[in-house]
Amino acid sequence: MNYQPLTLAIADDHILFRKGVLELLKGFSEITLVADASNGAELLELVESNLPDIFMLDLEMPEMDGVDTSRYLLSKYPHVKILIMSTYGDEALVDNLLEEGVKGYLLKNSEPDELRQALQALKAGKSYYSSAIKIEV
Amino acid sequence: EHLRELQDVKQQQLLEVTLQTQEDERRRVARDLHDEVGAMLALIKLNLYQLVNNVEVKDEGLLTAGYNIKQQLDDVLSSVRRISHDLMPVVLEKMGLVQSLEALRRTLASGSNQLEMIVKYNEKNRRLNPKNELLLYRMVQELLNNTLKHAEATQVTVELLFESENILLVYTDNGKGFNLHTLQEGENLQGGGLGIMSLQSRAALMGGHITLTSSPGAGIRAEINVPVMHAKKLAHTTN
Amino acid sequence: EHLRELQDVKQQQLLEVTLQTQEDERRRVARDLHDEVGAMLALIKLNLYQLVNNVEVKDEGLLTAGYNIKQQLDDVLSSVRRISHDLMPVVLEKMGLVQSLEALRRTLASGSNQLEMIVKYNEKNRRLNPKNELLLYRMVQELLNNTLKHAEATQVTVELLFESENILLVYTDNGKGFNLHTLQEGENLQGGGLGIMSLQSRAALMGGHITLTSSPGAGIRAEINVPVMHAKKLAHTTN
Ligand SMILES: Nc1ncnc2c1ncn2[C@@H]1O[C@H](COP(=O)(O)OP(=O)(O)OP(=O)(O)O)[C@@H](O)[C@H]1O
Ligand SMILES: Nc1ncnc2c1ncn2[C@@H]1O[C@H](COP(=O)(O)OP(=O)(O)OP(=O)(O)O)[C@@H](O)[C@H]1O
Ligand SMILES: [K+]
Ligand SMILES: [Mg+2]
Ligand SMILES: [Mg+2]
Ligand SMILES: [Mg+2]
Repeated sequence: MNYQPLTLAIADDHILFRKGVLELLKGFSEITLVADASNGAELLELVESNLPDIFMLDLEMPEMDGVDTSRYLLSKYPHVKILIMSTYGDEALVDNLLEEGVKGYLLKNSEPDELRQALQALKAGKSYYSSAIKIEV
Repeated sequence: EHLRELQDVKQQQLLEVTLQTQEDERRRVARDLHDEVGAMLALIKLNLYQLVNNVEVKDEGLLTAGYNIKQQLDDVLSSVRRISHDLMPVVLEKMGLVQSLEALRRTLASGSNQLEMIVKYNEKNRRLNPKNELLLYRMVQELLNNTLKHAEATQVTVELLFESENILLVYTDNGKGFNLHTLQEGENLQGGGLGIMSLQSRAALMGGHITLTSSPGAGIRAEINVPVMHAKKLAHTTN
Repeated sequence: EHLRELQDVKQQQLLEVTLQTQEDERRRVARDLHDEVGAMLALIKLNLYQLVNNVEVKDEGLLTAGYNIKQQLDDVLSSVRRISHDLMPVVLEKMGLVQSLEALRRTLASGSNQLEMIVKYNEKNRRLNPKNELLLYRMVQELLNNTLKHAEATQVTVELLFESENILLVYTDNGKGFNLHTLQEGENLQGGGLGIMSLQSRAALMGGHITLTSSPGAGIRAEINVPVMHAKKLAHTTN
């Protein structure tokens, strides 16, 4: 498959997990990481003057969580591409976020290949959410 | 008499604090599970992926073993997710009452029981203060438990009306109903349920009230009325 | 007046049920974490061990990666254990009150605070009914929280005397004490603590009572007296 190059900014408050993702992304040559941070506010400070192709946001973060960050971004830059990463897979939550304009939703335990596909989908203007998401009882 | 009143107020306060402490604890545990345990498990899976992919010789057994471990990690993550979700539905916190009722409806629809839930509302995205959202959600859970346990109903409706000064939540089921009168004359004291009493307590916690109507054959109807502005604040939380 | 009394009894019942439900939930979640999540993690660790050991090529990087994953699994296992233990100390269930007080003492000793705890008892392995053990344990936790929060004490003692008809638990600290009189005249109602009131409730749940003594400069002394045989049963539990 031919991967389209893209720029990416990541916010996740779990530093080890974030570092793990960064490490993984080093192996994906099409991806250029422009910034990473521990919450939405920090990330915005780093990249708002020069938006990346895609934002990858953890759902649960202190200060400014994934929902707040998405809402802020979407209200100011309606065409921004956001991928939410979460350990939660609540269907109602996912539906709502997609409805609000978030383009992708991935469970954190998704296979790296799936992450790669999701990023490509978003870059190509499509949306993507984990096939694993179902209602959890 | 004055002392007695003081005692009553304290008793009520203690109940409020206990309920509040319980919710605080649930939230804390759900979060820890999620943010700490869940994230670490996801990280482990990621590292395992890296490990298996970096082995030069691709031996069958190794790939299978790696695959199995990943599978097990997914399983344990779903357990963690379930436990955390039972304690505190994240959609309530992130999206509010209407959406979490919708989520409840879906859960019910995908389950094996014959009960259908209908959710109506006049505003989809209105948020209340988090404490009241949680209290109202718990009340619906309690009412729904009763319907499942006692009513033999096929349908429940939950209607949520946000007005300028009040919130009105109306819950009904089409089950066999019961004689509320009997209940109020003290049936509870003979080891019967305290669920209905807890409904009253929770309504009081919001400075609101609940009216229950039921009679044999006529299902149940609960109207919960909560003032928006003057929502009673919880006095205090321990720890 | 009769109605009022009925109301009071119900209120008390609701409080009891709420406390009981909370403990049931804690136990359930702690169990699920321990038995379900903990056990699966242990299994994953075992599988991982076998995977790493069966790789034919012993490449450095691979071994380090495997080691890191095991490390992370251990971390996540201790998180799960901590969360589960905070909810319900497993040693209480398995070993009883004396042993869990000893465990509390050790935790305190290994912590960074300057507080030493002394545990005395006349019988090491005596068991009570689980509910009373838990209630007494929660009361000691509450008293200890108060000491840590308010007393500036350097020492607490917990003495547990099992007698034929009663259990006597005496808790003291050597901190700055306080004027109990002032407290009882309603300080609580002004947003002050409800901790002490919850002590009284919990004692009442066991059909026992608690006597607190304190004055400024003289530390605190709490005597909890619980009948062994006639332990009051909780009326009921929801769900
Ligand atoms: N939706 C309903 N349909 C029919 N009967 C009901 C319904 N809700 C409550 N009841 C009746 O009212 C009684 C009291 O309800 P309540 O919730 O207080 O107690 P419970 O459900 O029996 O026990 P608990 O809630 O403590 O588990 C029930 O035992 C049942 O007889
Ligand atoms: N061991 C102690 N040493 C000194 N003062 C104490 C001690 N225990 C309680 N007090 C005093 O008694 C008050 C009431 O205690 P209580 O446990 O009821 O409430 P709290 O600790 O202030 O709040 P909460 O327990 O609800 O978190 C405290 O505010 C404190 O002033
Ligand atoms: K790269
Ligand atoms: Mg997070
Ligand atoms: Mg009930
Ligand atoms: Mg206290």
